[in-house]
Amino acid sequence: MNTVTDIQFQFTDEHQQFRESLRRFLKDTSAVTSVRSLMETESGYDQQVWQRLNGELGLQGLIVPEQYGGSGFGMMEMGIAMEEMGRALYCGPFFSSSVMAVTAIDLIASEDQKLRWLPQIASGDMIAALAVAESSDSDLLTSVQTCVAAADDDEGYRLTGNKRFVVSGCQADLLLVVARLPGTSGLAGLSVFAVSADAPGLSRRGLSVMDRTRKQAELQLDQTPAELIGHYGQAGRKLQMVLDLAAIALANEMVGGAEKLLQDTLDYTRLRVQFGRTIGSFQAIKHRCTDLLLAVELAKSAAYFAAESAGRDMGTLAVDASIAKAQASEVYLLAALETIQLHGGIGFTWENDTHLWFKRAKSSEVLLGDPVWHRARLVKELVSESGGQL
Amino acid sequence: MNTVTDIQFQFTDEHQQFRESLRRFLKDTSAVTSVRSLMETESGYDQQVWQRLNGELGLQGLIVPEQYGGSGFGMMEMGIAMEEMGRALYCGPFFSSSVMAVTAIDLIASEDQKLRWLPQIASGDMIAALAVAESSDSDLLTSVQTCVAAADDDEGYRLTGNKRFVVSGCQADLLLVVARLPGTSGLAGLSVFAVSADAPGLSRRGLSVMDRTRKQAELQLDQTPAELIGHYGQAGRKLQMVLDLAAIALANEMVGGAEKLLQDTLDYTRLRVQFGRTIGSFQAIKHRCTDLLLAVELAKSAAYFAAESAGRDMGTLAVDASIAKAQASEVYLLAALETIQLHGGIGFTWENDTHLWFKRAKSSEVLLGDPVWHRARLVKELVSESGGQL
Amino acid sequence: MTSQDLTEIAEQARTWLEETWDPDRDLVAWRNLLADSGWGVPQWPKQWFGRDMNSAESAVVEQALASLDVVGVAKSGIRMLAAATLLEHGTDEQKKQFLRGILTGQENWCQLFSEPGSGSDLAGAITRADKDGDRWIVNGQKVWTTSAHHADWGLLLARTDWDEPKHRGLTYFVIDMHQPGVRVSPLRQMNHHASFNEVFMTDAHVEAQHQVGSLGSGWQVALTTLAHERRGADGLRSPGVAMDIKARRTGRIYQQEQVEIETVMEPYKWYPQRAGRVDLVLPRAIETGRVNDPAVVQELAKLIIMARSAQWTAKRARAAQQAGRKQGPEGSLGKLAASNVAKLAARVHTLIAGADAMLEGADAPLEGLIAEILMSTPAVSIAGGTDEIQRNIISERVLGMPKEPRSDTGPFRDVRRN
Amino acid sequence: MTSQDLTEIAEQARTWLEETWDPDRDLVAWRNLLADSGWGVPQWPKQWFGRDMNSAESAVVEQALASLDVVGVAKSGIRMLAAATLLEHGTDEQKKQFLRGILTGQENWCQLFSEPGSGSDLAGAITRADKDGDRWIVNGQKVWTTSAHHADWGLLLARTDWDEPKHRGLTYFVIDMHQPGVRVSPLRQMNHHASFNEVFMTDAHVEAQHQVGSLGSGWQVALTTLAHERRGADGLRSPGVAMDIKARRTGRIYQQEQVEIETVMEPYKWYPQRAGRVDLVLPRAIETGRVNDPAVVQELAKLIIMARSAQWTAKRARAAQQAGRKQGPEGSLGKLAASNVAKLAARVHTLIAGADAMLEGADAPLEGLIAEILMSTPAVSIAGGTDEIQRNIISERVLGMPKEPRSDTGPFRDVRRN
Repeated sequence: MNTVTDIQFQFTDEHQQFRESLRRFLKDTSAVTSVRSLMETESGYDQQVWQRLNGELGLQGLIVPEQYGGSGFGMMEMGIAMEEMGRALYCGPFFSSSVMAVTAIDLIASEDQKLRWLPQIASGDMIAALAVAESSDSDLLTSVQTCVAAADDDEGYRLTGNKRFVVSGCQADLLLVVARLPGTSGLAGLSVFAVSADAPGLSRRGLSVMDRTRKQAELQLDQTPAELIGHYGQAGRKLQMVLDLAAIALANEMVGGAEKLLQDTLDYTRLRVQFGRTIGSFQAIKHRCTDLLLAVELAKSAAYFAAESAGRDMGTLAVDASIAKAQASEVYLLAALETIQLHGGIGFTWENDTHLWFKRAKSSEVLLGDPVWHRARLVKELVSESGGQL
Repeated sequence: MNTVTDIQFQFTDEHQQFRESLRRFLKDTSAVTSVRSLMETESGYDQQVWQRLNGELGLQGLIVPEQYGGSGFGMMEMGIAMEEMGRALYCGPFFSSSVMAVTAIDLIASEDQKLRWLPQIASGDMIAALAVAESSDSDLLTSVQTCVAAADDDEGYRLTGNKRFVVSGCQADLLLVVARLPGTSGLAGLSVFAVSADAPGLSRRGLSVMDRTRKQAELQLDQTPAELIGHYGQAGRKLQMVLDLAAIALANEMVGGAEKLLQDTLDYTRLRVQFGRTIGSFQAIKHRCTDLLLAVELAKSAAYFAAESAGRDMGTLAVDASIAKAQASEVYLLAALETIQLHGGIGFTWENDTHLWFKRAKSSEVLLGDPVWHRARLVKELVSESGGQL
Repeated sequence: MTSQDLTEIAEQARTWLEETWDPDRDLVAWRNLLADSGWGVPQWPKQWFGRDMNSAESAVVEQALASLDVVGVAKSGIRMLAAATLLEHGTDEQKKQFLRGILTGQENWCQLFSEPGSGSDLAGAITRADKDGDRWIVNGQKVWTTSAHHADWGLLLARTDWDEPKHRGLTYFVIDMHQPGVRVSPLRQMNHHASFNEVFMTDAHVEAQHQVGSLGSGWQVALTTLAHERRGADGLRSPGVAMDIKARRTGRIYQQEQVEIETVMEPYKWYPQRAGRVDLVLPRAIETGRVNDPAVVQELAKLIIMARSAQWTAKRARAAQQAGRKQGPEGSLGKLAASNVAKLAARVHTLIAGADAMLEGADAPLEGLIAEILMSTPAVSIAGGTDEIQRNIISERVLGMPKEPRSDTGPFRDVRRN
Repeated sequence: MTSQDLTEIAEQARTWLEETWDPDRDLVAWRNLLADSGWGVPQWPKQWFGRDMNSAESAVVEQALASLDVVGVAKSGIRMLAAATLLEHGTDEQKKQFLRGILTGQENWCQLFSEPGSGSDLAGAITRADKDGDRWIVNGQKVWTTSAHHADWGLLLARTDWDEPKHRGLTYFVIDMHQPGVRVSPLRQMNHHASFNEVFMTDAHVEAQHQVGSLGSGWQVALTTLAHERRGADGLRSPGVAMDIKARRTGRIYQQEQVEIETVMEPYKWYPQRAGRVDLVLPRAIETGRVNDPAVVQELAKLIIMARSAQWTAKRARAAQQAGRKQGPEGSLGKLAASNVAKLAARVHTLIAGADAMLEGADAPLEGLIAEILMSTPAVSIAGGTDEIQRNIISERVLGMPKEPRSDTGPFRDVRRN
């Protein structure tokens, strides 16, 4: 056909089928009643569903290269998976293990390490988590203070420090811990280490998080033995890429949640009658829903673009990730607030499901860098691209 | 009466009468048809109306102390005057001469100078202007680069530099020019000088401004002889107060304009029929007008508070001024944009009057510091008040 | 009214109080004395525990009570709404039965207006009351009922005629909350508190003599209650007793009153967080160092500007009122302004907290207070009338904009509803 | 349709063009050849200058023309709207009279739909056409008429029956703009440009044979015009001929075409500024040093995010369309997104300009371009359907939300209007 073809947004029929089968699966296995009961448990997820997620859909290894037992798909497919999980508020260590940890290992680890860990993660038998943040600071990497020292016996390393906001940190078998060479700062001197969940000197504690559907942990490391991943002190730039890929996956999850909320709102305003009319027939409500639709669609485009682009051009990764994450953060929260508001009083109750997504939105907003940080970084990247100075 | 009395917002019946008589006067003398023809003239104002403004209302000397031939009123009364002028888009050098210049002379000049200038300004016979800004920078004072040097003959001083955005600069008989001692920076080393309109080495040029109802000039000073006002190199702090008082007056002018636009919008939406209904009966329009009302009323409160407070407590002047100016800037522009929008196509035409206020709003937004600068300064002041460090 | 008269009244009240007041009395006994003396509610009619005083006079009395730190009649909860409604619309029999118990605090009240199907549209209530001989049989469900679980009586709005238009088929009742047909169930909120209840009425009874106002006048009567509710909402925001005065207090009556206050205020303890806690923003920004980020400073400044301007707008309205000028638009905007302030405050608290905004409870900043702000502020724009309803009202009543065409006229039976 | 067929068509077109095309021909003469050959508008019917081709086929032909840089038929202005409307609803006589002049560019057209009293509500037109023997007498005023001052013919929507409901009393005509009863007056905008006109019709005449479609079907016919207008609006945004191709051109036909383009595009020259000139924002911020202010950076980033996301959304819609999927919501949001982008761009340009935002003309940044942006962006949310109308349409057609109760049914005579 002689028409100009856009290179972006090339979802295929296979993508659509993948989306639909995952949506069906999650509808069955991650209904909101399940979410509600799982979020009150300590582990926070259903082991059986986790196994079926692998058995029926092979999802845990979605972006694990085929030679390590995965399906070898890319971020575009991961975007779809995350979007559907965000819609369903799927509870499980998927984001931690199959996105963050897989990406870190894939980009940084040695061949031997990949062979050791990736097949297990891909099969869902091993859960891994990436521990970066230590404070509330949005600049995760530069604020790392966890320190590495060579072990006394000259075998391996010892880590000392505290980690916070470790997604699925208490659920993980393998912890990937970012630490810094003493005396370094910024992106310099950073490495990733593998720490076993039962390592001596490691203590883990579940953080009391607002969003109970995604567990987080605090780690204390005191001379904890650790195995170096990749090259010593040189993981900074790669780690930034890992975090950007994670932010893109998260942005896709967020737009899934936002779209779900918009749909809820539309459903409710079409049913709810006040003053003898459905409230969805009131012009002010119609206009607000339209503005929300616009916001959600723009955020979706940015999230999709970033996911697709990540598979093609890593040069724009930082820019794409920051655009997707900053925007998804604002839009998801907006969607949650509008959904509560347009449900009226009932929207503020525990019994209504909206608050579950509201809390996920609130949480995702500041996970992996808040929108202010991402916007600042975006401009910094664009200026340096354009040859200007900042 | 045994009720708690608020100390603020004590408008009296006299204030109300003052407001009403000024509003009547401006309705007669500053109808929009006059504004439209005056704005196309070079001087930009009607000499006769200027004289009547003094003769009938004594307005030019409103805040000039009585011993210098003025009425000795304060900023609260000035706020009312400016609000009404903003509503009517009065064209004349009032803001420049009777607010900015009077305040500068009153706070900084010697007794002799006050006796020389204030009575003439109060009578409207002399027009004065204050020249501070030199660039687009919102931090007017620290960005002053115009330089002062002692004159060769040891009598007086010579100024060299460029001034921009001098309100009524081409209309003024007396120019108050802020200059800096060589080698100083920030608020240090600043003085004000009087420069006669016909001084050698001074050239003036009308700037091409979007808001034709308030003329602005560019001054070039090349070894221009000047008379020192106040103490040499020590006017920085006082000048900041002058600018703050001017910003408060301007904020009051702005809320007058904003309220006028809101009223226009309401009038139009009540008359305009589309789809068999007045557009003011459409809920989306009603809600937006309500939000605009809220914005305008909040901005009015801040502008009134700042004006009243300036007469009582100069300690909070900077905070009050920045709150009033930042907010009035946002709200006036919002009001102008909403007024254009809710008028539809006709609101974008030259023939419709809205654009005159829109351009005044756009202009006032960045005159005497833009909202971003005022917000930053506000927090800086509050932090230093609270003993914290910034 | 001269200030002479006011001084005399103050003198009189003070004399009586000095003779009678004793902080070691029993709370109820003291309030009975207050009620009988007329000094407890001097603005009420003489025959009903008051002194027929105007607001200037009763303000003087209130000041006399306050200056001696005297415990007043029970005013908490919605009892004063009940009293105001009964005083205006109740029968003498009803006043006799209920007013004293309201003043002594022995009987508690709740308000049964809102329903699951009529939140913004209160007059759309479908809880039905059907006449059955000498009494009414009530069936239906109410919601958002504060303190229903320890209420003795409920102010009930129920539909008694389905053929009249919406506002004309309602009747107002006092319902006994202690009966098998009434079931109260707490309603948990997304911020973990449970300040409200659902009330289920299944063949519940109301005695014929507990009908307030005439048949079909329920909406008019309810408007009285609602008008006092709005005033009460202002009262909730007024400052309590100063700490130094509290510290000086001794006497068992104060302890009894304290227990009462704690019980009544329990559902409201998250309200300051709901409003956004603007007071915390600058200190938090300084303490976390976020005040050094110019991007954060901008948002912080916007919030401070909005919050202060909202306060000033309220003051401006009061000043105009006190100066006897007719109310301008500034007097109607408080709720909408508060809603905007709370929303922006939540944003700014998040900005300051960064990743800590994900936490709640002991792990979270200020032991969970920030989390409570984030989880509570969404309620401000809903509770007590949504922002949307506020905007409708302001646009019509303050701005004089035309009403929308209505879809709920005609017999209620035929009106579309949930 | 196989790609074999398409290749054949391309071959055929190219053969004819290579034989016939000569850049030194006269523009009108060439276009007459094009029209007669059917290669100028191959998607049109065979008997009317076309070749009955589908869109895939005509795209191939278009490419053949483009590859030889052949000047096509006249497509500028609203002539293609006129043609589409006449092809669908016109009589053979009308097609014969008008289509050739449209294609050769010899006759210019304008659209007379909007009126001062019916901006958002086009169907509320009150310009009247009254039958007088063999012709119609037209009285009324139209507005927002681009290029009316050099139009030969106008597409006119006028009311012919006041007793029918609003949409059913309108009839569609072609009116001769060169007659004493038609007066065109330019309408100056707040940004100093005058891109539109008012058109006053006082006892203007329309021949009976210039009625398009049946009596009372004017709204249906107008919808055809409007649908093509929307497509045309997209076309306006499409990139023109690349600079390097332009530079290679020689031949008088190109000069003639250039004059035509400049005349037609004159009213649109401020459109890029109206859209906000997002392209200028980052360079301006760098060059002024404002990019070093983190508060400015935040706003800058918000704009870039919004603008890119809007572009991506448009691409996403096109990609879905090309993949043959049914249109999702993303396809309807372009106008609203553009409006938000323009508004934010004006804010950011002001932030960057600081006090310079007060200037216009030669004193102002970029010789007045920034001022033009600030004075033009308010039009984006109005022109071609206000944001409010867009939101109504999207909420109903895309989100499927219920319509509001209507107030303009019944005979138009009784409908409230300006």
